[in-house]
Amino acid sequence: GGKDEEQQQGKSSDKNVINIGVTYAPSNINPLQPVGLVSTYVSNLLFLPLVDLDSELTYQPMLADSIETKDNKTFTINLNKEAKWTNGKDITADDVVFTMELMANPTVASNYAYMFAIVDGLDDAGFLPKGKESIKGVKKVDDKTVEVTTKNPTTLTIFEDTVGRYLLTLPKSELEKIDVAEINKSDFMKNPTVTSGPFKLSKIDTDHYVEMVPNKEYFKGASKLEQLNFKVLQGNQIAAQLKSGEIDMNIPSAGMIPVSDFDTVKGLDTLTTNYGQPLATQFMYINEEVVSDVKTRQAISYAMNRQQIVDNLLKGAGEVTDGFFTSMSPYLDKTIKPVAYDAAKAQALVDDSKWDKSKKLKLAVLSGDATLEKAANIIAENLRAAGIETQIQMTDLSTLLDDIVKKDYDLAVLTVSITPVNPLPDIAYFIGEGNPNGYNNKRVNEILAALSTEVDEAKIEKLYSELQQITQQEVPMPSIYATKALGAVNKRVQRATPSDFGMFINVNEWTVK
Amino acid sequence: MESLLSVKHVTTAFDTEHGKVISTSDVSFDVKHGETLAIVGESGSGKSVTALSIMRLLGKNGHVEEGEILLNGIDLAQVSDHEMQKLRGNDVSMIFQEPMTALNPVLTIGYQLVEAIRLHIPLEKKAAKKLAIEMLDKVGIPQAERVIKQFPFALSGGMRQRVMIAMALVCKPKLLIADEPTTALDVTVQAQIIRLLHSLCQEYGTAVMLITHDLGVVAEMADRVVVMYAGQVVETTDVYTLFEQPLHPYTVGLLNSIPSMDFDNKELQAIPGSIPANYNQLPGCRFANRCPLATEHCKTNKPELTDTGSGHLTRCFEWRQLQQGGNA
Amino acid sequence: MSLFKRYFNKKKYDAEHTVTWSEDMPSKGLFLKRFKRHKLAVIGFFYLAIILLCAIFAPLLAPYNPNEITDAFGEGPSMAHWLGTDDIGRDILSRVLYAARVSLSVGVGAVAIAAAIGAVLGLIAGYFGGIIDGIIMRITDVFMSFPYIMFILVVASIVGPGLTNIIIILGVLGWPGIARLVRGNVLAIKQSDYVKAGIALGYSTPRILFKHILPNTIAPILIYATSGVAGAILDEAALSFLGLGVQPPDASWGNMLSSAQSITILTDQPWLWIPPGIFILLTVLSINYIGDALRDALDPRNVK
Amino acid sequence: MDTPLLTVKNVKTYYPVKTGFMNLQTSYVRAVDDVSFEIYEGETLGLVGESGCGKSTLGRTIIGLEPLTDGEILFDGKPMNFRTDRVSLSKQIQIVFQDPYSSLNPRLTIGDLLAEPLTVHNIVPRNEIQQEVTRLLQLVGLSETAKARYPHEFSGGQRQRIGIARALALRPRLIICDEPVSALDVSIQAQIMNLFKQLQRELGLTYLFIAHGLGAVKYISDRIAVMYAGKIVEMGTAEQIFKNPQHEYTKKLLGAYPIPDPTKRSILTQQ
Amino acid sequence: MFGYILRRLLIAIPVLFGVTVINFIIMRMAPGNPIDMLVSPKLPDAAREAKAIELGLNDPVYLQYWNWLKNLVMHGDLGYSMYTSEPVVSMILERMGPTLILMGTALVLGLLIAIPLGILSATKQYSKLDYIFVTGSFLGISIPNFFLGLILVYVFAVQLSWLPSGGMKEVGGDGGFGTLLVHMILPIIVLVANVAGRNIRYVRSSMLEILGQDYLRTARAKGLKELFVVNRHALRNALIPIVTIIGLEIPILFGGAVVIEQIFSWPGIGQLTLSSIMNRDYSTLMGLNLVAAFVVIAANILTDIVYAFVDPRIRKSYVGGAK
Ligand SMILES: Nc1ncnc2c1ncn2[C@@H]1O[C@H](COP(=O)(O)OP(=O)(O)OP(=O)(O)O)[C@@H](O)[C@H]1O
Ligand SMILES: Nc1ncnc2c1ncn2[C@@H]1O[C@H](COP(=O)(O)OP(=O)(O)OP(=O)(O)O)[C@@H](O)[C@H]1O
Ligand SMILES: [Mg+2]
Ligand SMILES: [Mg+2]
Repeated sequence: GGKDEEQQQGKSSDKNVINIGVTYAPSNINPLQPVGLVSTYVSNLLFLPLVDLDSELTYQPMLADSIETKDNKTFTINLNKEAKWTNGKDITADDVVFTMELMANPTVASNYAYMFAIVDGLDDAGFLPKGKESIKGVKKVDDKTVEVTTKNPTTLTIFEDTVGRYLLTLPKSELEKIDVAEINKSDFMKNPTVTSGPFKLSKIDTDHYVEMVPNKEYFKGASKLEQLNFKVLQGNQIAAQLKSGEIDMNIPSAGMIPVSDFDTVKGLDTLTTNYGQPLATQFMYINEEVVSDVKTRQAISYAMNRQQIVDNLLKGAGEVTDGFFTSMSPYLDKTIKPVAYDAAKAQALVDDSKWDKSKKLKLAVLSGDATLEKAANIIAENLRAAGIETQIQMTDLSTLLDDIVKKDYDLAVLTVSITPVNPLPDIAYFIGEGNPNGYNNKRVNEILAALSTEVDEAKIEKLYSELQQITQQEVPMPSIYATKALGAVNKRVQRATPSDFGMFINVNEWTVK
Repeated sequence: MESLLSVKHVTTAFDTEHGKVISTSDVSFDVKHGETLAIVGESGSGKSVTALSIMRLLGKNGHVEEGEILLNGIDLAQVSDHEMQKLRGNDVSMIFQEPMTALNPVLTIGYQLVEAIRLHIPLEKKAAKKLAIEMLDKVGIPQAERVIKQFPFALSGGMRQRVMIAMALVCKPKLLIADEPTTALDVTVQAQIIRLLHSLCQEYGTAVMLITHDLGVVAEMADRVVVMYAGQVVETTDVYTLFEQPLHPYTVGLLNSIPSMDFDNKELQAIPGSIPANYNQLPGCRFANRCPLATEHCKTNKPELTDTGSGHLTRCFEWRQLQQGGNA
Repeated sequence: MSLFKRYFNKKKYDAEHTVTWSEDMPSKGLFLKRFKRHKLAVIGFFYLAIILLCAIFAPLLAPYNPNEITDAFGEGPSMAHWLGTDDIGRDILSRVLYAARVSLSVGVGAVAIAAAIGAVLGLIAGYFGGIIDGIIMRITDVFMSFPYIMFILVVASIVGPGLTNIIIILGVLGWPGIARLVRGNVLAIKQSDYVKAGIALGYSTPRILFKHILPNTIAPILIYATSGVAGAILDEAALSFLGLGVQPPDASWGNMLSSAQSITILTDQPWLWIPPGIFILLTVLSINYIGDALRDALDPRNVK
Repeated sequence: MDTPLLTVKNVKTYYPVKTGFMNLQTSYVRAVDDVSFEIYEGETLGLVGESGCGKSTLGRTIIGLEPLTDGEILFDGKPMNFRTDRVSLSKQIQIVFQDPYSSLNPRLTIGDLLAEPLTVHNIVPRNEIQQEVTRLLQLVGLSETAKARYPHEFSGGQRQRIGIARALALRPRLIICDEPVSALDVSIQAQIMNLFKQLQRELGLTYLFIAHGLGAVKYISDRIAVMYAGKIVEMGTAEQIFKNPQHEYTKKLLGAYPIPDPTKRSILTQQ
Repeated sequence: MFGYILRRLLIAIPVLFGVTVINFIIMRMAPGNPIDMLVSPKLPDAAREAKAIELGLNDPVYLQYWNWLKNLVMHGDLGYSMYTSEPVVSMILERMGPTLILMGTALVLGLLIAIPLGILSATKQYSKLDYIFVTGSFLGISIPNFFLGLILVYVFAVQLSWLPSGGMKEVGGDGGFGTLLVHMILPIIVLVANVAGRNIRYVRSSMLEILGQDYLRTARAKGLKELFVVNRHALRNALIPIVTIIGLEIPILFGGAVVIEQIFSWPGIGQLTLSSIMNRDYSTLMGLNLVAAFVVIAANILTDIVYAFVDPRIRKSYVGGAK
């Protein structure tokens, strides 16, 4: 019959349903430890964070109406007065405190616990010390207010970017029944029955799809959709399915359209497209034990024809970078231009550095991203021209991370997305003490230490600027380019804009024509 | 008496990777109603090919090139496939040398027998089965009811050959072609099978064309004998004459090759050499290379099958020498 | 009858005769003749010979260095680049020629390793039987029980992907089939009288194994190997599809083809996938035809 | 006639067959069951019996191709041990098989085939091997031109000759002939049997001649043993066996033999 | 027969044990570990340690295997996925269905095509038809799966929009037989091209062998029509070796599942295998491997049993116990 036919087309076009294409599998929906991008999006739809970052990189209230601080040490979280669980009960400060304690419990071993390490009473990994039941720095003020104290002075932005964004409040009444050791394996974490977000889980197959239905009781207004679905695809299928209508939209960097399909997608008149911001950045780890001479590292930076990659390979959908910040970061010092391609200078630097030209470096490259692989080919050719021989080795993420952690690599190229508003933890990991590049610079360590307690934005900017100067000179871990992911949405979908940040803040308002 | 089967100047050829190969040429002989005709000859001399030509079972690459095969006046070389299928098993049937492989290993004895019956006799399954059991009884298979449900592997070679005989004779054909039916069997079993064939054919009035290279079996069963060598009939006569007064040197050699049952302890008189592989291209007599009587003439001229009188045919220029020698 | 006996007595036994008459048996060239009957196999043979030459002389034939990045990015066929260039400006023709080396060596190398391991283990298992056979066959069970691709994936991640490793992995994983085949053959050949005769003649076991049994299983191994070569080329292609094949910048037909996984390339840049696609197809097709012809030409039942 | 060349004493060869639930029980096929006889130098012992009665198994046991289950086999009065003395024993005792098509390795030329035992056992100096091969070929009535050819280029009779030449290469004293003529044409059978006889005369060989054709055995043997169901039921000179058979089975065997004379139709008249 | 099956199953136990041990060793030799895939590398060691304890990865390796084995033998439990925390058994069971549906259909359809075509090809050896079928079968095995898949998706899903390009059901839809069927078409075409391609050759050569057998001559000598000779007498015998091929085909299909499921986003075992490898999900991999080995062994045993049923000669030797 007619219904069958519709289904045969595999299109949702006539139904009140939105399908979103993603290229990563939602491994789980456990809000205590979502793994990967899509898991995070889904668990955020089920359990609201306190605040969320929008596409303009400002924080919008979600479960909290506001977060305030006067001294940059004590933060007051005011919960939304209307906020309710799907079972009708109020979401209270007790739930927030309970969730904080769960996150801090080493038995739960949350992979986001470290985000809470700033809170007073938790150790560096964000765990409660042995024997402690409650967190010193967390206090319930009243039913809708919680007060959190940090160990060190902290900017509001950083507080919001950690506790604000990563605390997905869970219903105490449901979870306190469950043994903490079993909580990750519990049924609730697979099929949460009491949630707070705009959508409820209807069905999930962690490798293939997530089906969600609106939470009719959502306190910010229920969605009028029938369903909101995430569909896991291969990158090369996104364009095809956007075209066929099997999916309505993508999440730019979690549903990556291959660059080769950009023109096709942009050419489809059923779609509205927009470029995301340059977020995903390709970094080159350099093992300083292998490439110890700073001149050689500089040569590497000069040798790479970043502009050619951006122009020809990315077809302009990206930008040239050489440090930790892209143009979307508030801390980018625009006066420091990325190093320009200069083959002659690279060669000269190599000669000057007495680099052993017979040596062949292993260039480990994250596999699975065709564009990165091609870029790596260009880079390898660039380096060869400069006198540095490399052998590309496509490596899967797990192996690559292992090699990096064990410093068992020469050069490694890998994609990293640094949170634009709070780049410190990443930078500290990359070039701070004990970093996997083996880089050591006293001044850098001082800057990082200063940044960790600094709350004056102007000073922070200055410190970051100095850091940029140093890293451009010393090239401890250059970046190469940042991509602008392409977002596409079917014209039948109203009020939804693909974006890496804040795309779902207004999800309850999305409708279809 | 009118001949039941009359094979006239039959030449059979195969298409092979070496091109067309003439396998038998100018084969002629008759089988009369109810008689047993034996065909003997060296391996590869064309005995089986002759039999298969009659049955039209030469396979895809073989065909009768020339000549007529008249069965009751119908030329088997000309009838349609459909016609031939009706004749097979009904008017003329055949049993083969290897009882081990001639029965389909995955079908029961009963199935194979009933199939043979119902192809030619309009019988219900039950009745056909009954007939099958009767027939098995007749060929001396004990516990026929049980055997009918068994698969061929469960039977010994002798038993299988009995099944083959039962299958071949169940429709009372006028002619039975038996291609070395006992070669693979023990002598004791062979004796049983010979007896069985003989008595059944007597009973049904079936003529037998018996292919063998055991002259003992020939002496035992045959009324008349056709001797083949290198794709040709070289001698035809009744069985007594053949053993007493052979008129082809090959036949003589063959007879001399059998160890006698007397205790004279004489050397065997073997025919030297073997059948030439390229016998078709030989300009002269095909036996010339092994023949003690061969002259230059023999090597360059082809002998014809000639009647030496009273229907004793031989394909030899020098047959008179043998006749004289024998008489001397 | 005594007279006839005299005739034969007089003739001295002539040994020469026996041989002379069978001399005309056309046995030499029979193999070729049979093989030639398969016209497509002959065509396949010539095609393969040409591809092989191309692979060997790739450095002479290729107009560009296969990894050289020219200024033409993703451009279609032109006078400068007969088969166009890929996304990062490398000459497709040159890459396809060099890829022939990789793909053919994967095919041949993997099969050679598999055949060597499989033949030796199969020989041993089949000849000695008993517990040794049991153990070897259980090991093949174990190897066959690994889902092929999964094993490759894991091993590749241990030793790292790369041409040599691909060859080794595919070879090491490909042997159980050959081992079983050889074992089956050995079981049959072991019963044959010429092996028994060898034992009775006091030949050593290795001599019997390698001089008498092994050569007689070559035909099936060869036939199996041809399909194995084709299979290995396809497996490498599948591994490239999963990102575990030959490492860039080296080209293989498989990774050239698998980089065409986008509808844009499929429609707008056919020069990126048609050449490797056609080469894979024709090569595998040729090898299969040759295998089939070999099967026919080497069939022992044909050789009497 | 002092010590027999070969003494077979109470020889048993059983094949184990696994049966029963889970194949845990083992029963035995008693292929050769308590057989004893002697063969003297220069003599031919014929062995007849119906198919499957154990003739080949007995022959193969004697030459060590099947393990001896029980009993003793003495060669020249000394017990044979094939495990340890295979090499020296192979120079004493050899075998010729029934099937001329499967008894020659199809991948070796006749020259290689015959040279191999010579080189392996150092029968003649290296430079004389080719001569020796020629000599062997001539011995069995083949010409030197056979050397370069492969077995499939020969007819059955010729192959059987090559098989005999190979058995002779090591200059053995005893040859076990396992139905060497059964697969051949009548006219070729006679050639081969004559060859056997001639070789025995010239080389003083001893044969254990297995056959199921009574004619052949009678023609070639000095003494005949009749085997039935793994046991030797009767043994005697050819004349004794044929003229005065004692055992039921021997009588049956003789009665079933078709005599090539149409005037004496014994089988059909017997009934 | 029963005893025989039991014996085969008992022999399978050490094989399965060997498979799991080797798999366990190889898995642990692979670089990387599940923790890296779960938590950010910038995490302090304490956090990693907590994760290791949670996953049971801090025990000595042999103990980890022992625990796994104990759990399996005592409770028939395969543990929890290290990546998704779901029970491995339920993950595998959930994906087994789709894989079996796809593979089973492909196998059946492939054989339904291969058997008649192979027979026709054999009976008409060296005819035009024969050449066409043989070439077709070579094409079937010569086209890489992923490439054929890509082209089919392009033509039927993208250009013509007749068929969905992947998945087993429409997301959000509740499945249903019609939907399943529609989604199966493309992957099935790819698989069938392969299965049929491989098997046309097998059937053809096995049929050719049978066509030369004596008993067919017997059947013809009875006066049986050629059609019946081929279909009743030859086919039955030709099917016997084909049974073996089915046994070989199952592991091939199972192994090939990775690629085909990847291309068509089919929610089966293959995709799970791939993602488990990428995520170093040790517990799931162990489970998958055990299942795969079991499938292979079961296919072998099943083949032998079916073999015995179609071939009375072998049936007897099992029943009699002698083998
Ligand atoms: N299908 C065939 N294709 C080609 N040649 C064939 C075929 N069948 C038989 N021949 C040839 O025809 C000749 C006669 O063969 P045939 O089988 O009739 O011999 P035969 O007298 O029955 O021998 P045997 O006693 O060995 O059964 C032989 O040279 C044989 O090679
Ligand atoms: N390897 C074996 N395993 C089990 N049984 C065997 C084996 N070899 C032979 N037999 C059995 O031993 C018995 C004797 O076999 P053998 O081959 O010695 O008989 P034969 O007298 O030579 O028969 P033929 O005349 O058919 O050659 C037969 O019942 C046979 O089935
Ligand atoms: Mg014949
Ligand atoms: Mg025997």
